[in-house]
Amino acid sequence: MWDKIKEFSSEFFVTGDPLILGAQVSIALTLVAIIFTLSYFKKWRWLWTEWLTSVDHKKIGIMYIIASILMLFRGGVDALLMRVQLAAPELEFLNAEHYNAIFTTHGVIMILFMAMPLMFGLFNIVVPLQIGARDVAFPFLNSLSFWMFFFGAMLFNVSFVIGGSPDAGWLAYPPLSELSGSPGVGQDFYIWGIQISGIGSLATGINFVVTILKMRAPGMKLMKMPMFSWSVLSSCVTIMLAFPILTVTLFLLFLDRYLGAHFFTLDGGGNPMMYLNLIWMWGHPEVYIVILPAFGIFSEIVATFAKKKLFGYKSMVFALMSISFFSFFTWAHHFFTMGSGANVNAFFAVTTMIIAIPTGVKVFNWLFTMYRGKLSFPTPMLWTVAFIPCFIVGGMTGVMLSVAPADFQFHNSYFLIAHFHQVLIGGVVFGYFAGLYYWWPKMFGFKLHEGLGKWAFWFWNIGFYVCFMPQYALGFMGMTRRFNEYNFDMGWQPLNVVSTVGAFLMGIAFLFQVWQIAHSIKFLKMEKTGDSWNGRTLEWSIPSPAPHYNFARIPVVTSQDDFWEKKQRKLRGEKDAPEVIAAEQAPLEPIHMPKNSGIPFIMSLSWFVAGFGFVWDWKWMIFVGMGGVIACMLARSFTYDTDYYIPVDEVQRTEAAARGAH
Amino acid sequence: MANPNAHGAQHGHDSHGGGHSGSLKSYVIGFVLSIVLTVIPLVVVMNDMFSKQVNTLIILVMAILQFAVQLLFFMHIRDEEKPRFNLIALIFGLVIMLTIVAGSIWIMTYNAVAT
Amino acid sequence: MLATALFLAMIAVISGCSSEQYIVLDPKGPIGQQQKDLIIITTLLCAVIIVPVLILTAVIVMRYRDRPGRKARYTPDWEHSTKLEVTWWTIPIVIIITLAVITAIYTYKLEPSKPLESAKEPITIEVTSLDWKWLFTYPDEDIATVNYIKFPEDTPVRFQLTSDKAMNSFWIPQLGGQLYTMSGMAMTLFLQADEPGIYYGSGANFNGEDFAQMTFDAEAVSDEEYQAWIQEVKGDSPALTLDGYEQLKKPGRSDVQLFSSFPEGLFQYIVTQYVEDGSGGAHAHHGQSGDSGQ
Amino acid sequence: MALLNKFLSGGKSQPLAAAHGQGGGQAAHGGHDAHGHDHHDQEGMKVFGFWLFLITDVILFGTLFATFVVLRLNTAGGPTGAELIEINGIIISTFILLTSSFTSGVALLEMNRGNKKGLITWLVITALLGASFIYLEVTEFIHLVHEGATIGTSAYWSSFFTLVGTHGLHVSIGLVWMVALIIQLARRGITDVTKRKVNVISLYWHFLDVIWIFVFTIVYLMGVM
Ligand code: HEA
Ligand code: HEA
Ligand SMILES: [Cu+2]
Repeated sequence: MWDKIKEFSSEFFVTGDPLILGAQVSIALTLVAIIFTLSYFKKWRWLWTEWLTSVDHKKIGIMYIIASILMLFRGGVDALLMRVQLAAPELEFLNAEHYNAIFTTHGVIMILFMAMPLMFGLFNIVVPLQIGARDVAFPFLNSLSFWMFFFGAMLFNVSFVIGGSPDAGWLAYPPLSELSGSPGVGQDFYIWGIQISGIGSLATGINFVVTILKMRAPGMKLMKMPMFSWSVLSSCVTIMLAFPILTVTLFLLFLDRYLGAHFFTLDGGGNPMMYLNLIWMWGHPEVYIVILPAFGIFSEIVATFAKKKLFGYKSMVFALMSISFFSFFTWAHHFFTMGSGANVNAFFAVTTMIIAIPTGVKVFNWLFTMYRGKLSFPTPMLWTVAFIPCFIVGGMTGVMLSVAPADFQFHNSYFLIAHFHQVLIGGVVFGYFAGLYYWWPKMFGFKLHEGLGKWAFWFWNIGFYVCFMPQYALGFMGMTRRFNEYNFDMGWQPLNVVSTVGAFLMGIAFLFQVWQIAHSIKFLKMEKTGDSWNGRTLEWSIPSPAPHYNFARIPVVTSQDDFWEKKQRKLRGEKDAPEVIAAEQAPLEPIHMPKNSGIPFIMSLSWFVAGFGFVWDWKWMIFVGMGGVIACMLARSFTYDTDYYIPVDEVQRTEAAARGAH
Repeated sequence: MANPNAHGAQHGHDSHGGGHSGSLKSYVIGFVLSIVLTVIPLVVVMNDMFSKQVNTLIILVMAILQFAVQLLFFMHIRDEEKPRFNLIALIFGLVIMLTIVAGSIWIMTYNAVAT
Repeated sequence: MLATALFLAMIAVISGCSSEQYIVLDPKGPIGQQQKDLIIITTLLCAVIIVPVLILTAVIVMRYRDRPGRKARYTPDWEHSTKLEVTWWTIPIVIIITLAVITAIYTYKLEPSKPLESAKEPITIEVTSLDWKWLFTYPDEDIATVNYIKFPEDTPVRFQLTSDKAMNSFWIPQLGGQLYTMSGMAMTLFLQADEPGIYYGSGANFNGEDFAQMTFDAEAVSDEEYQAWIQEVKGDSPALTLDGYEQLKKPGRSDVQLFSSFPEGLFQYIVTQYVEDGSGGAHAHHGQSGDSGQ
Repeated sequence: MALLNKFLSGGKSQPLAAAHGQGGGQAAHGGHDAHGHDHHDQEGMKVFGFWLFLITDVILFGTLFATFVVLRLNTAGGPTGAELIEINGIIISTFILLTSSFTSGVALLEMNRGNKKGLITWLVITALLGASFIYLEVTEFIHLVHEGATIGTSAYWSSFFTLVGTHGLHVSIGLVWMVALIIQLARRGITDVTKRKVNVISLYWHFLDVIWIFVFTIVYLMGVM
């Protein structure tokens, strides 16, 4: 009996490694600490009723953001570990097995569990406020999406201490990721972690498309909608059409591993190349899914801090939409070297390059928004201005990669690594940081400390260039990605050391940001106004943080940058349009709101249980988990009592309190 | 919800996605058409009427027509109000779906495994 | 700005190129040479627009800062100019069209399975990526090597690529770009070395634990030396048997090994091993790359 | 109360609503009068959301079709579809599903006439037809397995079972859902909410019929050709 337990636990827990032991201990300690704190302050109930069951888009947004910052930390630590190993491979800091696991989890976590939730967090916080709605179209589904993401991410992360991490690369090419290549459970954690959170992402995509198309405030025609909302629309349309492909692809890989199917296996007529083909049909749109909202954020910020209308609104919209459209026609550029022949390569090379055109137009429009503007540079604007040079150089190297015959030399080299970090960090991370700094006061009612923010900014920027510029050179030196060690004759070491220094500068930058948040909370200075930056769009017209119901009265919109125009009219002493005044002066009414629900949490937890069962092939656990899922669905279907009304006097009280601070 | 039905009556146009409208006639026409469009390819294939290519072409065309019948007579895609988000979304989805299928076939012809 | 400076510095470092370490930019064969040309052309083409944009960014940011005593104009409602917008739709379009044409031409020209023009007959080397080593078989000479190849300079080499296990990618940067090695498929890649030398070769596509050990030397020598080497290998090395191959196939790293012979049709066997009815029509399915490999 | 309010304010904002009908739900109703009818809009929005879900399902099936078509020749020396498939049963299933698509439409007509009993009756008929479709499919699968074709036999059979099975799974989910809906209809009658639910499920049902037509054409007809 005892032996059996021992044998089981040695397979179940990852053992025998100080690194992982340390992690296990710290995870256990953190858990104990959290449980203790919550119990000590009697906060369990509060946590459940105020947060875990909340369907309020603002709270869900905040939870997304917290989770994503934790994931940024985890992915960042992975990155630093890799960089240490690459600076001094002779030290054997990480063995091959660890190194492989770490770049795999780094890639997955950064893109799927850091960038995506950070993006969803911003969607949630901003979109309803920006279009003048009280919530998203389907608040219950929204909460479900969050918890699916959260439990999916947890399932993925748990593999670090239980069972072993996946180590077949962030897109897990078969046959390496098949049972024949990865017999451990790590790959199953990968499949189920991503699958579960992917379903959540898909639901979010649908939710926001409906929200944006159907819930805009009266008068806000599509062509009057703020650019961020446009970018969310284009990103969500892309999610809707791309994520099902991911779902199927992972499902097929799962069938291969679990039921012995032969989609991508070596034998039985399976074709691993079909997986490459499918995964990139999702993977390429995915990178645009994460960059498009960043484009939207930049558009908002540039206009705000140039105090000038966004230049070329129509072009911007058209560019966004055409990028999401074309993103579906370029996937093969990730495997030009597969030997699909000149026709295929030429076609996909050209479609890829085409994307440079609308992207370029966006860049020019931002520049000309600043041109003849009156620029000020608080932190959100700093990130925006730093983004432009970084991103266009990264975009340019992307175009170089898209030249198919040249890509035969670039493919899988550090040139590629440098390209995508430049667009991902310079574009996505900088963009989301900009958004976070910009909308932070809207979320919490206070601004982040500017001085510390500037330190973080400079460390990130300088660190970025120091880290990734040498990697282009390493690419030309023939260094391939995913090497845990290399031959010293190649002369790669000096540049690798430089690169590692850069990575640590970014690590320091991150610490500055943590400090910045802590400092700003400690010396809390609540803002008196809801309009922190002299903003242009509707979200700035209500108090910060926004009341539960967002808008006491749904506003009527008459122009682009409606709030800005209104302020201008006031300055000029002009009157608003009659319908605007009518809407503002209409008597308050009870506000119809969705009720909180525990079902999303429980249902996602059930998915987690089922996923865990699938990973270990424990039938009873699969049964329990799936049973839970079905029970939750039926329970929801039979629930008719899903909403309530906030009475007028409560709205009045809340408004008075919020406005009273003026 | 004070009086849902009153509202329902007042705004008869809420059938954005779907099958509110339509008459028995349109359903019957649709049904008959769909039967016919299923029988034709069956006859063609079972009797090996034409060459393989022609057969394939015929049955694919029939399938597409069948799809159109379902859309028009059963799902009432015509009845949607402007702006026709449903239709736009459908078209966009179909374009991407076709890209997936055709693109895969095209790319993978050069990378078939030895069978 | 910072980015511009660093970017230019990067270009300077790379184009300085005195250092031989930038092996991609120091090609020793016709394919690598053309790819290098292409890289330079496309970089310049992109730079033609990117560099001005970088400068423009710096200028605009400097000039329109909100600072006391600033003279620049401020037009808060200026949001559209057809002339300007047409300009910046047009310029990228023109550049991309140029780039597309160049790319298409080179794509057909550098199609990996296209034989190289040469007075000399190509030699064939069959390449199999294993976990975690390269097996090279010379069908014409009936010798085999592991993690090392030698071939005559100035002669086209037809590499036939496959994999027995996870895929990899066969890359000798100084001779030319890479191509995947995939199980169940035989891909063709033509390369040639213009001068003698030892060239770094690697597996460029991750295939598991000891992936980093899959580097090898590719040595180009004169015809005579090549012939002498073949004789030497035939003379002093053991033979690779089917059993020996099964051993070699087992996961693990390997030093350089030489074999005086190998089981006939080993490569075909590897490619078609999963075909149940055994008729082995493997190549027939591979379109252009496979056909030229017959 | 709410209704009265609606009339009062509705008058004022009428021209506005007309001017930007594309603002969707709220806009079309003169905005700030949220009471009572954002609930109502909610139902329309849900139908739209469901439609978008169907589009994602189109992509999902498209991917499965792509996989099937690419791998259809990879039988690895094992049995082919043409050898084992018995087309007669499939033809019967096809007509059953076509009919059920029609009956679900009739159910909708009954609902619009406010006939709860008719609605439930036709839904039950639809569900029975769906159940017999599933029954036939399961029998077919059992037959195939007996003949030695399982999901692990070859790439061809892997993609066959996955594609056909995924459709079957969709139909089965639809059945469970339909039963749940019938219970709700029996208990609550035809309300805005149940109405929307019936609308949605009938959309779903027609959609599955469309998918089946393509399964039938591409997997079966082209398979036996
Ligand atoms: C946010 C993420 C993001 C973004 C926005 C991009 C944008 C682009 N990417 Fe990148 N890419 C990745 C993330 C991203 N990429 C990732 C993660 C990988 C690798 C995955 C892996 O293998 O693990 C990758 C890999 C990758 C490859 C595969 C290389 C290989 O594997 O060998 C290619 C090849 O074509 C490519 C091309 C491009 C192009 C052409 C763009 C274009 O969209 C860029 C367009 C922008 C500009 C060009 C700049 C602004 C334009 C102007 C100022 C106008 C004028 C410019 C010109 C006319 C040139 N990318
Ligand atoms: C949004 C996506 C994203 C982001 C933000 C990053 C961020 C970083 N990435 Fe990553 N990366 C990917 C996506 C991303 N990466 C992907 C998809 C891959 C491919 C994976 C694969 O091949 O499968 C990859 C691969 C990859 C590699 C290649 C590995 C290989 O092929 O062998 C390297 C190597 O340098 C690297 C480095 C970094 C660094 C240094 C950062 C830095 O920006 C990180 C910044 C650091 C922090 C934020 C640290 C915070 C932590 C602390 C402050 C802790 C303090 C502790 C100490 C100081 C000890 N990444
Ligand atoms: Cu891409």
